[in-house]
Amino acid sequence: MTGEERRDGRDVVLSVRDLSVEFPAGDGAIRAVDGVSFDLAAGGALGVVGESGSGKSTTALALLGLHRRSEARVGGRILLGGPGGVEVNALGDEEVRRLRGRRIAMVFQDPMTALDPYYRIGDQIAEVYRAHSGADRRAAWARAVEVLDRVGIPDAARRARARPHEFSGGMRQRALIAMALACEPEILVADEPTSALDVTVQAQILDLLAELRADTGMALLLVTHDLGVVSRSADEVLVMHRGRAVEHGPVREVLRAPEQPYTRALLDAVPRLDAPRTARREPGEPLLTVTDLTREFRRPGRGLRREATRAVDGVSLDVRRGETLGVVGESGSGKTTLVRMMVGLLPATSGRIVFDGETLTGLPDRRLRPVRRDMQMVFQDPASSLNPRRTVGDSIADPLRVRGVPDGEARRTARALMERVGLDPARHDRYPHEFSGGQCQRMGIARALSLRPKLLVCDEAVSALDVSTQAQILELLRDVQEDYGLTIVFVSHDLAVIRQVSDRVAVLRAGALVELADVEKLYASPAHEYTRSLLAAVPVLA
Amino acid sequence: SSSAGSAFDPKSCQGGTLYILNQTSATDEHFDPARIYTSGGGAVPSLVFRTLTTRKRVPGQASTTVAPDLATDTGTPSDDAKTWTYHLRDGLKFEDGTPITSKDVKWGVERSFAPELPGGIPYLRDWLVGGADYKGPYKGRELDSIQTPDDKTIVFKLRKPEGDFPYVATATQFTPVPKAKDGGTAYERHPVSSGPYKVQTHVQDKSLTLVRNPYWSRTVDDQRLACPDRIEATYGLSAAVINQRLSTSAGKDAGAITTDTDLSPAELARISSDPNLKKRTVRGQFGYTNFIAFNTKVKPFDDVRVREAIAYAVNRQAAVNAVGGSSLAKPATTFLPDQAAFGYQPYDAFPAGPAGDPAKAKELLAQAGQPNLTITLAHRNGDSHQDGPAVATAVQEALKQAGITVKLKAYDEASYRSVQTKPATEPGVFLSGWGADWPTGGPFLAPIFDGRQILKDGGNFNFAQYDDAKVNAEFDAINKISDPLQARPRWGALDAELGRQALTVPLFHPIYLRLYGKNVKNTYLDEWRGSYDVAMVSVK
Amino acid sequence: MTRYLLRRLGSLLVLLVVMTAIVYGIFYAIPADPAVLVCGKGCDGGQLASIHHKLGLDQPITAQYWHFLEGLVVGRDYSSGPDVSHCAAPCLGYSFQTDLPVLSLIAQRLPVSLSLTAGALVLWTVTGVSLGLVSALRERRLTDRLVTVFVLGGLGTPVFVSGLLLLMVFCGWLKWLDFPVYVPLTDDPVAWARNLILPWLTLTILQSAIFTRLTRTGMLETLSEDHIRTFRAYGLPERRVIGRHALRGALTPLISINAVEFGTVLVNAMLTETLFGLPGIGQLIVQSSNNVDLPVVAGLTLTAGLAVVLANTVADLLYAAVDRRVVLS
Amino acid sequence: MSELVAEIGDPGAPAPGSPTRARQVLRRLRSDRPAMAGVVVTTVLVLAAVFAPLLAALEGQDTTTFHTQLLDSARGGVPRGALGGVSADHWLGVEPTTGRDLFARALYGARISFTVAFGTLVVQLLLGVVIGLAAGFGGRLVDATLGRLIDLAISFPQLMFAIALLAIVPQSFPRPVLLMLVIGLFNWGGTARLTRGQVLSLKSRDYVAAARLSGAAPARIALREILPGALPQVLTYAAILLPANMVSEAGLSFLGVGVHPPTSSWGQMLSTATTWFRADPMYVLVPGLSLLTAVLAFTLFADGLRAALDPKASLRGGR
Ligand SMILES: Nc1ncnc2c1ncn2[C@@H]1O[C@H](COP(=O)(O)OP(=O)(O)OP(=O)(O)O)[C@@H](O)[C@H]1O
Ligand SMILES: Nc1ncnc2c1ncn2[C@@H]1O[C@H](COP(=O)(O)OP(=O)(O)OP(=O)(O)O)[C@@H](O)[C@H]1O
Ligand SMILES: [Mg+2]
Ligand SMILES: [Mg+2]
Repeated sequence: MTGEERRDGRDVVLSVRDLSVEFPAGDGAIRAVDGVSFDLAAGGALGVVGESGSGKSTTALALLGLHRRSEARVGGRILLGGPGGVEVNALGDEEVRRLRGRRIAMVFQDPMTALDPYYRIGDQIAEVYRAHSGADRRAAWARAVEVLDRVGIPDAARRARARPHEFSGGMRQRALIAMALACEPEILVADEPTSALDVTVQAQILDLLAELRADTGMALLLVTHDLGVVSRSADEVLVMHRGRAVEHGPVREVLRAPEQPYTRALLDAVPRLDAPRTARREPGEPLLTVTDLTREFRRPGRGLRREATRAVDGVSLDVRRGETLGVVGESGSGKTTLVRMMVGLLPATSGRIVFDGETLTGLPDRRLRPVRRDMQMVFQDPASSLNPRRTVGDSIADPLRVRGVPDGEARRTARALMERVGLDPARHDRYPHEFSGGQCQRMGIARALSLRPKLLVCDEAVSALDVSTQAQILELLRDVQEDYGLTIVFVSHDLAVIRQVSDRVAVLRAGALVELADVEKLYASPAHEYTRSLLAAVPVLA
Repeated sequence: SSSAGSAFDPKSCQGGTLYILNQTSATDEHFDPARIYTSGGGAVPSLVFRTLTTRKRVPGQASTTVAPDLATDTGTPSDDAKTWTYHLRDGLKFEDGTPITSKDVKWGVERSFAPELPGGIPYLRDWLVGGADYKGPYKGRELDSIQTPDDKTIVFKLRKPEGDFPYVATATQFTPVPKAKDGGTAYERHPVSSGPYKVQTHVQDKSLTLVRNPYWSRTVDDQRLACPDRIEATYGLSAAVINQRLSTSAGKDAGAITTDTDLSPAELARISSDPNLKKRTVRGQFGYTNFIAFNTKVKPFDDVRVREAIAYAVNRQAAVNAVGGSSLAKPATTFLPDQAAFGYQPYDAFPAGPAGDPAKAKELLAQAGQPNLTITLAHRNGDSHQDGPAVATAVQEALKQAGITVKLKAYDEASYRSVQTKPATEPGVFLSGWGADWPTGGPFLAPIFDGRQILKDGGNFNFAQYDDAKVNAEFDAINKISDPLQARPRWGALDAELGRQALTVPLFHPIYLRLYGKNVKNTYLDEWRGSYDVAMVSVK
Repeated sequence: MTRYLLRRLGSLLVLLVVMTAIVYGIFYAIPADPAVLVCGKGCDGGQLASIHHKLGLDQPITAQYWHFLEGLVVGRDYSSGPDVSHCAAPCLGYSFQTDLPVLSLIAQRLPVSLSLTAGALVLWTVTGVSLGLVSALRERRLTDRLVTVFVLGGLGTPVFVSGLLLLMVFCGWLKWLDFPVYVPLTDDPVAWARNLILPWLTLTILQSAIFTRLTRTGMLETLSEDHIRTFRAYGLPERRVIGRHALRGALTPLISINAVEFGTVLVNAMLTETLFGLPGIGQLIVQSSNNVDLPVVAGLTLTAGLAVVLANTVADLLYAAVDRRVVLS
Repeated sequence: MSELVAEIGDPGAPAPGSPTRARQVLRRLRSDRPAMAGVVVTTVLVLAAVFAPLLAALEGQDTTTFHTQLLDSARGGVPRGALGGVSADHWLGVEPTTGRDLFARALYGARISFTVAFGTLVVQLLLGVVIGLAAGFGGRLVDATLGRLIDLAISFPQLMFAIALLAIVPQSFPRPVLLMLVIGLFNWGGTARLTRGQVLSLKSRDYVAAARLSGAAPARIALREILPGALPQVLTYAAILLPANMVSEAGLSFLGVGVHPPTSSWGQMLSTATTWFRADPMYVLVPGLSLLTAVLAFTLFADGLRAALDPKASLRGGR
């Protein structure tokens, strides 16, 4: 419907022509965005997809003139208000500033850091509102409460007094959207607004955006690497690849019948809830058994009173030799805490862990160290799981060195492992920041494999990666599991991914195990209400 | 206020406020007459505390003589100068109007023996009969060797003849203290004035304000003019700031003086090219000698040839320069300062010229079998007393020419005195200085060379630990003479005799050079203490 | 928070006991004899012995220390000659040199030192922050370089050099100011401030360097943070983005820097007081150290320790108040 | 799938043949002009200090010989002639009251100043970093104990301690080393706090967890994984500490507990020269400007080094 309106030439609020952005680098320049053109109509929604580094964020930032203070060179035309509107690139700094927020606003990916930690949320929203409306303090505060309420913050008048750290990730993202709404912009640019959030929260945020669009006629430019999100929330889609727009059209058409091979490959890589699965492996004996495992975190309260949070609450389960156990649950449900306790990185408050016949709970660190070679872990954030100040070769070889393997042999093994996980062993003396996220994750796997462990724990190992890279890593894991006879515990909040890799699935909620079942059974007929709501919230393609 | 040009007239000099800018307290650590130790009654203490006798407040030579103060004369000796009798003047009153009696003077002397009030001069303990064991009047005991037959008369009985007693009677220990007002250590919080000024406020080490004592007048005191109406002293200033303030002389500082800060070499260099400033300096000499001290109990300084070699090698010109050049010090070859009052007779036992005679020194060292001598010279770690690193390096460099390697060892302020005055810890060779408690040869030579004054437990100044019966006898003989003019030549001769033994190497006599504010008048120098007299200066 | 304060207090006690014990240990180790200084020039063994007895120096050092602690807790008696006076707890004893109660000596001088350091603290914080801000906003440009040179010049100039220069220029040469003397704030606030200008400046020149450098680094870091981008994207005026959001983030860590720098400040304040003749704690430290006035040195050590811990506690509390994410433990 | 890999490539990967890290740091440093100026000046000063005997011999002077004939004794011992006695024999003039050669003394002074400042820095960094690491890495008890130790270090009256050491430590003990210890022992608190803070934030990184999982002992983790990450911040702080140390040394000289005469250091020269700045400006300018130049040069260098060490330095600006 909006598509027709745009074609009528009515109500085009943003028109981009031949946009290019270049970053000077060493000897030449990186052309991050290369001749991108599109139109956006009032109330319309354009999804921009593409793998990491394809220029999505760079495009989004250019629309608000946010490259101004950097070395970036922006070319082409950005017309606000459609053809004949103001040209963003031609305006002075002050004029652009006045456009921002009022006519075009932006929501950023990471809600954790996008708000000022020192000020009350209501004040931050009011401040932005006042900058554009000239309203007095009281009116601005009232407006802040109003928009917070509008985006569904319960008890907005009170919660407006909270500081960002008192909000959950989802609430912060709502607050940011509220900030964008405060000045009623014509266009909202949202850069990965939900990738840091749980499926359930993601669904709520996407619903909110759709609702606002319908109510206020605001146009939405939605940047994401999640095709599910695009299919759920956008009318049109623009596929970017290496800075170029490779395909552009109505969502349904593009997703159903992609014209470009790149788009097709992208679609193929998306894990689906309805995709066929390879047959599950025969489970063996339990390798790891946890009984009644509990972990409390003391939260220092005011005065002498202290509260304890139960991050994991009486979980009992076993992991069988050779299987992959999936662990799902929304953010904060205790997944990470549980698996860290399993490998002994975090002491349990109570409960028992038996690994390979040996009781680990209560062992001092010194006694744990020899056992640890059999349990390794792959972490969520590829960037922080490798020491930025050590070469990747060293990072992979270090565990061997710790075990007393001579340096030469450790290096040789490291290079062999790099080859095994699909990396060029010649680059072993480079540093992590010279590699992409996907490559770093491969390195993390290589390091974990170096000691030939029996158990491999992957905590959100693919969540930070784009779909195509994700697919490659999952394939790699499947391969090494067979080669090395590994047992895997795979943690993710993405139900589609879990389905694809797991033999059995454990569902956590608020620290407690609500369901543990074979994968087919769980997805076909979830026993627990909570599992059902999780499944319902997953965005699906087309 | 007055115009700077008008001449000083004692009759019309009264009025105004005088400011004193000092580094340390002008009244010693304690403003208690029992504990003060200053020559001739001091600059500020003698404004509040009159004593039996006092220094004669006139310019020039005559200022080294004693004048009567509370007493009618400078004292009547009898019994071979072992008994001294004083009579008080008429009309003397304390700041509260009560008359001053000889009992008050006796109490003042007695309380200076109390262990609670340490400090003060050592002579009374040594000289007065029974003084060695006396522990002060607070436990009810009197000192019988001080007698007060009536309210006006006081008699002192000494253990041995002391012709210099009138000089000692200038010390603040001879000031009257009313027994009724004596609170022991608390007395200094409000000492009762017998002089022209009384204490208005006093904060130890910080500030002192003196105002007129209404019961004092020039009719009962012919030794003080007491021109300013008010005197305000500030302590704890740095030397650089004091001199900077005096040279700028702006506002109140126009009426300011300092009683403890000399011009530094750097300031001197600047002032000598500024005639206006030059006019406002006062130059004086306090009988003082800076010298190298030897501990003859330590090898190789037991060998007179080694000591002589060092005496020859020393470059006095360099030492003088180190403390600021010829305007701030004179090279010394005698131990006695070059002032007639001390009995000074010029001599140079080891003539080497101002730059030293390294060749002669080498020769003596060879004779002593010490051709490659290495010694450690101890010195203070600061230059404030002119026995610090500056002089030490000058000596070091000079001795190098004679083939002597000098290592330096610095002591901090606190340790230096303790270490050198205790024979057990005394270094073999070190920098020291000696000033006279009054301007005669006795207090200058006796503590350093009288063998009976070697104190094993500390407080020793006979650094060479020199004990010669003949010399000791000569000290006793001269002490019997109560006429200074007769004593002088004997002191001079004794000094020359001692000088030949190279027990010390005299380096230089310091010269005092001080700045005063634009409006300050009658700043004549005084040869007793080498400074102007606060009781005589005027700001009007 | 109560728990936090209690713990702080406990550790404070331990700290103070350790520190004063070290002072007594040092005193024991050095050859200086305070009695020699008390006694004056012509002092013989007998007199020294009686002064040793009077000052309690004839007792073993451990006993002396014990009496010191005792005085703190239950008070001590002291003979003044005619009578005996009692010094009630917490008694820091009497100065060897001046016979005055140490507590009153310190109390008398504290206002001077507080005036000096508190005023200078404000000044160097303001100067440091403004220069650091300018420097960060003009990163690698001429202004930045000039500020760097200025700041490092200050950092490389000892206070006794900069203080004297200031004195000569402002009081001696230009005569814009009188030579500083300390006037209590309660007597005349204007005179108080006018007299302290130069000492404040002297300390500021040195200390603001550190603040400038740290503000600059802090600003550069916060300016690259996400929430700054948020406010820019919402069209907040740059003035506000920097003044309200970037600055706040850059400044918060500076609170604890003042506490960490306390030792340096103490030494420099001491030198400044000595130079300008301000009758403060610093001067007392120099004097009493030079006189081996043990009770005063021990008392000052206690005071300094107390001040440091107080400064740190206040810094922590402030930090927690400014940054609500911080929990005291 | 493999076709996709080929096509997508590795966006984060650098072009083939790009320099490794050390070379990158060097290259960044070289392109930073002020930093290079800093390096050049620092090098010149250090070389001058190292070759002090040679340079002094070139001038034909030493540090100790008195030249009394060059002084005006009546005027406080100020050097005769212009600019504090600058002449063909004495390139920077002579010292008032002694006539010792200033050029030679400044050169030799540089040796002491640099040695003391760097030596002190080493003491401070060793103590600060080790204690900071231990506090950040150890348990709550260790942290609290070390925290109090830090309090102790920053609040103790230094002067008292300096005077005591002067009296206790034997004469034969080299004075510069003593100075390093005295200054260092009291000024490591800041480094310790900084290191502790860095450790606390680095400790929670996943790569530390990975190292623990590989069975590495705590000491190895502290040294290999945490320390390198904390160093750049510590380096920045060190750049401030260095001049501060030179000034501290000057302060101790001012209080009479610095290097032994006749040894010179810039701080010692400056502290004795202060009062001379009107009578003989040259005397103050020589050590003053030397100190200032060294401080500036070193800070520029350290600034550049920190920027170059920052792995994300090349991305600065835009985002
Ligand atoms: N400030 C900059 N300086 C240099 N290169 C940059 C800068 N910002 C982005 N780039 C480069 O531009 C390209 C596009 O980056 P951009 O952030 O737009 O990608 P993206 O599609 O948003 O990726 P992601 O999904 O990971 O967020 C990348 O190769 C990136 O390295
Ligand atoms: N070190 C800690 N101190 C205090 N509370 C903690 C700590 N670590 C985790 N928690 C709390 O424990 C709960 C579970 O956290 P956990 O990290 O295990 O969740 P998760 O399921 O892994 O979440 P996510 O999907 O966001 O990674 C959360 O409420 C969290 O705030
Ligand atoms: Mg992006
Ligand atoms: Mg997690």
